[in-house]
Amino acid sequence: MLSIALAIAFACIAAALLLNFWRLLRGPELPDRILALDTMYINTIALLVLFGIYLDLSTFFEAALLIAMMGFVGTVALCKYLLRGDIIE
Amino acid sequence: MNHWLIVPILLPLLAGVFNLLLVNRRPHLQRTLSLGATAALAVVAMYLVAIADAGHIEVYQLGNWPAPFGIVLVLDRLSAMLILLTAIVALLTLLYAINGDDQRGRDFHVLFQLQLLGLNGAFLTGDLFNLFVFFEILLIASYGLALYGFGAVRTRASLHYVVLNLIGSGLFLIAVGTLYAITGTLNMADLALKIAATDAEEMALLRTSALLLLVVFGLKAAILPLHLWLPALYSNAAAPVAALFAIMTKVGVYAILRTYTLIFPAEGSVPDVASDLLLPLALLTVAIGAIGVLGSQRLREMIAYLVVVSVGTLLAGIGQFNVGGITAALYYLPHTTLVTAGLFLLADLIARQRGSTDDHFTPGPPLLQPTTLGVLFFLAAVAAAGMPPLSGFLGKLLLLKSVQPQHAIWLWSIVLSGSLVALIALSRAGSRLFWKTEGEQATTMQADFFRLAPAATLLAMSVAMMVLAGPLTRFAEATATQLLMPQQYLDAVLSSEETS
Amino acid sequence: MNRWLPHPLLSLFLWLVWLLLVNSVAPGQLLLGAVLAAGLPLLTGRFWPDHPPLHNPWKMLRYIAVLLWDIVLANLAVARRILGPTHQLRPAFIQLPLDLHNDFAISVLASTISLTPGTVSSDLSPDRQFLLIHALDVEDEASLVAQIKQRYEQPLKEIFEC
Amino acid sequence: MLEILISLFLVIGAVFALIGSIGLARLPDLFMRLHGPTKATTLGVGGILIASVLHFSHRGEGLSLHELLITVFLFITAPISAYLIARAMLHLKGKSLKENPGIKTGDKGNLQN
Amino acid sequence: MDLLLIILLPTLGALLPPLAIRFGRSASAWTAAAITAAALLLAVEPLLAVFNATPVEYHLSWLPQVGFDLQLRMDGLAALFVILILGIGLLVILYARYYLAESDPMGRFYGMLLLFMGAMLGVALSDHLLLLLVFWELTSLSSFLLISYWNHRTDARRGARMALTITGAGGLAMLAGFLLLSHIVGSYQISVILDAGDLIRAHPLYAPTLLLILIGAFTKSAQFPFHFWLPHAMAAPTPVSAYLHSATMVKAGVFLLARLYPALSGTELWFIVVGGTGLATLLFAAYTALFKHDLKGLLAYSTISHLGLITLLFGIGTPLGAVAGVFHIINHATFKASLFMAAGIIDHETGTRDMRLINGMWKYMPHTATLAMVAAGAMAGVPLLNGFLSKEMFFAETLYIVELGSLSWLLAAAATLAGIFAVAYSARFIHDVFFNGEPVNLPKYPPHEPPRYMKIPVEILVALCLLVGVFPAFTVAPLLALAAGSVLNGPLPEYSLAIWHGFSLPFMMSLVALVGGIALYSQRHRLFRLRDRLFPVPDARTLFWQAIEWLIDQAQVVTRALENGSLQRYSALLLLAAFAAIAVPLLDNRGTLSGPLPMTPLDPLTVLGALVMIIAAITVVLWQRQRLTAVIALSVVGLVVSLTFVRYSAPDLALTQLSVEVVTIVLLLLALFFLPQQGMAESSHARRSRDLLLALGIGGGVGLLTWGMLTRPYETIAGYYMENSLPGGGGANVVNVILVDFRGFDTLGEITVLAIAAIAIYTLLDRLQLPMPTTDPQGRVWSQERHPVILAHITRFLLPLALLVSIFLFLRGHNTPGGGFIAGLVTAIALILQYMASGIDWTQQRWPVQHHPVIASGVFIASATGIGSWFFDRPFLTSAFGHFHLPLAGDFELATAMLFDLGVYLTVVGVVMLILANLGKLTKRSTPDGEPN
Amino acid sequence: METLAALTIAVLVTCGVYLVLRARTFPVVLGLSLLSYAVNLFLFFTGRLVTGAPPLAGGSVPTADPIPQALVLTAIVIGFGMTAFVMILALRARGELGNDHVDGKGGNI
Ligand code: NA
Ligand code: NA
Repeated sequence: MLSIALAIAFACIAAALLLNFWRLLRGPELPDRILALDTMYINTIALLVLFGIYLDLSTFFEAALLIAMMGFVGTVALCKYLLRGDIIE
Repeated sequence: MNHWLIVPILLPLLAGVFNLLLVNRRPHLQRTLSLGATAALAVVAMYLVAIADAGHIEVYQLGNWPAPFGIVLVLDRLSAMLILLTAIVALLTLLYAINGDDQRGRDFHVLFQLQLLGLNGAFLTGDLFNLFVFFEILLIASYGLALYGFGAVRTRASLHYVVLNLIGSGLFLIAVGTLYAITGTLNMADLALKIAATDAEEMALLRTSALLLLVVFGLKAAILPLHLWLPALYSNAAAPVAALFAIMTKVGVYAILRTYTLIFPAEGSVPDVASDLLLPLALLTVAIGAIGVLGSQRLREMIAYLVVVSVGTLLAGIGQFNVGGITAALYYLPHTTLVTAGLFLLADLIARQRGSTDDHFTPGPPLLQPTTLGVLFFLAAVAAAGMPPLSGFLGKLLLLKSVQPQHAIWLWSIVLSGSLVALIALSRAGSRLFWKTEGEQATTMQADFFRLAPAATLLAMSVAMMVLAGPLTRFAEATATQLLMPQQYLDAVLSSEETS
Repeated sequence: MNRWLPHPLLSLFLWLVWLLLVNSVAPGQLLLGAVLAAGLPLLTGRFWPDHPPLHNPWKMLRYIAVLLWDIVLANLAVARRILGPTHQLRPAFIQLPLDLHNDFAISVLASTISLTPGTVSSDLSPDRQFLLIHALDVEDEASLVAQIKQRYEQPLKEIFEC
Repeated sequence: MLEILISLFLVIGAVFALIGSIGLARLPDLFMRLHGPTKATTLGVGGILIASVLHFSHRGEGLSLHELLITVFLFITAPISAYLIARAMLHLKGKSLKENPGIKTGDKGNLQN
Repeated sequence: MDLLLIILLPTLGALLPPLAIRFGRSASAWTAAAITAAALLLAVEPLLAVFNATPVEYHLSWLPQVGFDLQLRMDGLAALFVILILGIGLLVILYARYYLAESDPMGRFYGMLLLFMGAMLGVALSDHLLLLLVFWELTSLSSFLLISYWNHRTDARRGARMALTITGAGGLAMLAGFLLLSHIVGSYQISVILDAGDLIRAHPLYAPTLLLILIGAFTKSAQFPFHFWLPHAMAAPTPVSAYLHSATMVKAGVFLLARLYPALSGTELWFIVVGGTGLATLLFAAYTALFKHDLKGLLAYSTISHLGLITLLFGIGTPLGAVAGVFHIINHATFKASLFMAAGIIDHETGTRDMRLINGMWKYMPHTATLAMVAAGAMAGVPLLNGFLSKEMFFAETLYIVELGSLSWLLAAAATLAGIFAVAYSARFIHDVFFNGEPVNLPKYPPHEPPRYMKIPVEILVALCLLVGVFPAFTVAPLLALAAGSVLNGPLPEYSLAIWHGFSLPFMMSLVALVGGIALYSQRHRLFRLRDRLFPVPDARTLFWQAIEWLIDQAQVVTRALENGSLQRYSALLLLAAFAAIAVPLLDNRGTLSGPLPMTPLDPLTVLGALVMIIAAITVVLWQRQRLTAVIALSVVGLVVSLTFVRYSAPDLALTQLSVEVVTIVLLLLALFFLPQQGMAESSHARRSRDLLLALGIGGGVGLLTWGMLTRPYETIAGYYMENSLPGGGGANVVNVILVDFRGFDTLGEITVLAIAAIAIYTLLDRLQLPMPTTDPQGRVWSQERHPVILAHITRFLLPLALLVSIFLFLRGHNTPGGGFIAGLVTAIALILQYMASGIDWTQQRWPVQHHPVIASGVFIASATGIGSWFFDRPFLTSAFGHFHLPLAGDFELATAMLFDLGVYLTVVGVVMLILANLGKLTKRSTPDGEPN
Repeated sequence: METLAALTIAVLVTCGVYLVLRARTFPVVLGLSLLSYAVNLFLFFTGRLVTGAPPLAGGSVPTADPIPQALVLTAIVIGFGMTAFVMILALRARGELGNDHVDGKGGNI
């Protein structure tokens, strides 16, 4: 049961990541790419958590938490760059 | 366990840290601290040389973990000698710098001390990855120092230097990684044992890592064709920095010497890397360096190319992997380091009195102190060109004598021609700088005693090295013998116990 | 509240977060968590001098509950629109006139709007009078505005401004 | 029973995450694309995290709730990210509220061209 | 000991005259003279011993590793040279006192002269090849200084450099020859080598040895074709010429021939090379001397010619020839020194050396004229003067040469011809200067006799010429016998120093030379014209300098061509070297690349990840010119790298990579603001193809290396860490225990690198001003709102949350993924977020932390933790930990490693903040740039 | 899987090297970053590919080799310091030389 659910979930997240990456490559505008990157980060969290369940290991929690934080900071920086050029002022 | 072994690392580290706390405040305190630490370093270094010269190899197990699991510091004659040399160059350079050069930018003393930290660590460590770490320390500090004072030319040269070394660091890691992937260890002594025991299947990967290390160390040492970064960098650095950098190429030379006597010895299982390549490359380096010396248009550029020549000369000695060759190199090494450092300081003193002509070989204002500076320049030129009777000649003589007959014709002709070229170039330089003058004196500021003395002392070391040639070559020979019989090193590192 | 515990709710929140992080309710962690929960606001308190006092914590909890429910709804709604034919969507920009005056409250409102059905906050006018909202599929703008104001802005006003 | 619950949360979460990404890929305009990730993905990841909570809590080492933190964090940050990206796009299109107060309620929400 | 002192006295005494000049010129001269006299006095005892047929020796060990000792020996030849060097030296010192002008720095002159004197004595007294070489080169160096004494003059500087170049080069060749010689004999000791002549001559290396040593000798003694430096050395003050270029330095070459005569002579090669060179020099220089209008030029070529004669005498290889050679060394030294001094007097008094201007000096300075004429007579070989005796011995020798077979008469003819030229130029020296009408346009007029004391040296030397010429047996004979004896290293041949041998063939030759020479001189005007028309001799000086300049130019061309200042070139070379290092071992057939391990199966997710990474990496390349897009693609690569770490069991790495990644992106964006946003395609197609090829080569190489590595098993020391991590290091997270304990020293180094990087960056930003774009690349003015309100408020709320996470990671790191480094990054990022959301000023008002002290204290805490173990007599960085129990709180662990990690934490926070905050502040002082970048 | 790992590293190195050889500072920095990723991965892979066994002590199953992980961590940190330095050095070079060419030549673009 769980393994089937995991397989489906892995497949969905993998597909989601691929779509994100496609959008990142495709653009057309920079905000599209930033959005795609941001979404990739979030989907990566899902992937990590799935992987943890799959391996029955809880050691991926910190990584997942950090991805959430870092994805946000990265997005803020990129958007600020588009808006102001100068991201720390 | 002798705690003094780690002092050459801790002293500059703490001096750097406390100087960092004093940043932008109290230059005098900074100077005192820096100078005191360096002087103490010199004293400690002398003590370490004395220990090493007794013939044992001292091992210091950091964290009290035995080798090969923990990182060890290893003091043998070679490391002791280089630490002392570093301390001497540093002390004199610092004495020069505190006359004002240290206030032309931020954080000179911090960078200076941390540069020493990196150098001493590289000389002492017995662990290959830790060597990488210390390489990075000395590199990043050298980046800061190379840029010290800025200016377009200096910045460009530094950019080149930095990018090349970043690539070099990557290659270093690939080499270390490959070695670890095969042997599962990082301690240099343990690596030596494991490599000696690997079967022929691993030869391809082992040779790759051996060659990559040669490339990496060759870049630091400035072997042809990896020397191209050096002339621009050295000739445009601030005087005390250029003088300190005299020791920098020697780190590469040291690493080559250590690696290819200990980890990949010439008679070992991965034999034909350094022993085949080093000598021809070294001779080509001498040749190209000599051409550069001849073609130089500025004194500092010429000195920089003299550094290239000296690197080639050193490696020509080392590349023979016999006692004679390494002895020659080890006698020549302090000579060339001290003289180069002295020359860079002297070039600065000369340039200061030539106004806008700087150190270019074009007619310029007459010097304010032609005699004092002239005597020093003459001394330096004789030493640098390897003319008798100073230490440069003795070093080359040892080298010429050490060579095996089949290589003699090349080594002799290139090394001797190199001397001739240096003689031609340096006499031209002296003639142009001191005698072919034009117009009025550019300055009324005499070089004061506190700037002259360090430069003069560095150059006078060549005289001292001539007088003391007997004991010095005895030490060099003992060092060479120790290096070529690494069993003592292996025993010392791998049999030492934890202090419970 | 007082000098030593200036932001009790925040402290409580941090304490809970700590326990979540360490995944434990051992006495040592409870104590350590309490120390940190009290200490960190002291350290960072200067970062919100204009932080509005929470007037009604219980309303806040209710607001969160409503929000969570709306999020689930929002997702279903958005999922339907994403998977359906895209040309039938009626996207629109809507200017939401603001009655809130506190910046933090406005921020919370903007976040709420983004998390809830079919709307994303896109811009705030410099004078804080209008919030620009992008809606994925709008039938009636006025009712959307009214719904937002009633369902979210009003409670926030009560929580933060009274 | 718990396994079914875990599996359910897993699949629902993953599907929502996928839907969000489909929206990102499929919708014709950045502002529309924003809706997918901010909501669907966030919730989707939330679902998977709940599955994880359940999974690790039931393995006998006590309650494991720390995945909830990630969810909380995402709920706080996702709207801000969306807001900033939208603002950046508005800026690129020259339609920011400040610079062009001309955007009126009811503008066609498609600024792609 | 005396011998060493004889050398050291003038060498070290060289310092005194420059000091004594403070007390006046005479004091300086007296000092120099006193030192020389003292050396001479010291030499008396050994000289007496030598005359009693006991050579004096001295030995001091110096450099035993190469057998380089201070080995000195005075035998007959050395004794002769010591007498010449010190005796003539004393005369030159006296002469120079009056010769040098008031404006000339006399102290320096005497100093350098004494230095030279010491070196020359060393050459004479060395009984060790290397020592001889040392002094040999020292004579070159000191003569460089003496020739360039009037360094404001171009000819002096150039003449000095030319002399140094030629003689220095010769010395280096000689060094090689000496090393070969010592290799053959197995000793450097000259007295040993002299006894090994047969061994040497039979050795296969004899020819190169001989030739290399001869190059040294010939350059020094100005033998053809190395002769040309000597005339240009005439730019030196005349006392220098009198000393170096007649009596001493140029004699070093022939001294060497004499010194090594027993070891090297007696072969056909010796005869041909030494004899041939000597003959060529003799003739060519004698001929040339005649045409020199410069008084000193004439003397210089005459010197060259006489040196050729001496060389020829040694080259002939007979014992008598050697005796004659030694004899001529003595005679030439005396008459040539006096002639130079006389020329100097004339120059001094008339202000010129041009014989076309100087005429009729007899009238103005009869005393000097008499002296000069006697000396010139000796030079010409006039009977009753010393030159005649040795020249006649020479003529006699040329008659008995049999080596050339039926052409042997040619040598005698050539000798006579040279004699004719010698007489002719001597006649010119006498007639053209002292008679020949009235002087023309002299710079100084009227000339008169020089000061009294200036003539004394000349008088003494001329007296010697006469005495030797008239009473050879009572004057020079013992010295000659002694010196010749040691040259031959065996019994002396029969010879007679009588003035009159009857109307022998040699006398006839002398006669022919005298008559022919005078006849030739009388036809000189025709001869000059003829020469100008027929043999416009190429000017060796011009050729030399052209050659030097050409060399320097070529060197510049080569250097610039290599070191062209192009980083792309340097990087390509480095990468090419790396490629070779990887490819060569993989391609040749030793060992195998692929290991025996089976492959692990592929899983779809990993393949997907790899694909994403590969495409993203390629995208970075393809989009390198849309720089922001490239940054986004780069961060995808970074993300997948982090995932790879997770995938293969490295959570700590993933955490680190993620945090570093975002800091890097922030940093790149901060920097990108000041850089062009778009690049241009500017490399040529060929360049791009080359780079791609290189890139593919290295990429492929590293890929193969990876593959080889992954497919083979290995044994590692990791097991020790796994076992000792908990009991020895007190932590379960082995990676963290390695970082803070097993290999904590690496970590200390690593944070030091970070600290230095931050400091260096801080330095880099010092007073940096950059043009700041006021619009984005499409020309849009930046958004007006610096800090979006919503962002600012929400992120402020996130700060304590992030700090909590950071503390969590820090405290837990020893047992689960985390640690001080990651915690530090999280803290820093939390603060950076505030910087981005609310601004630097705003944040720093609320978090007023100086970054430098934070970094310093971080590194300090880490090091101090390490030092702490000293107090327990443990090595640096030895860790300690313990489990403690507190009521209420329960069990907890305290470890020194945690303190170390705190140092790491503080350093990281300080470093990241210092870098990013200061980089952010850059915009505050940069100038807005009107034009878009 | 080994082949895939090798391929990935090969591509990263290729892209990195190509970029390092460009004439403007920013691509060079990008290239150095890519190279640094590749090198870190390489170093990481010296511990071979181990799934699901982070090196935590106390377990009974064999875990991944912790040494390469510790080395990579150090390498990442040092790499960050170096990247930061070279990036800002590129800014300084632009300030001193007037453009972003690695040799300081060419126009101000
Ligand atoms: Na005349
Ligand atoms: Na800024």
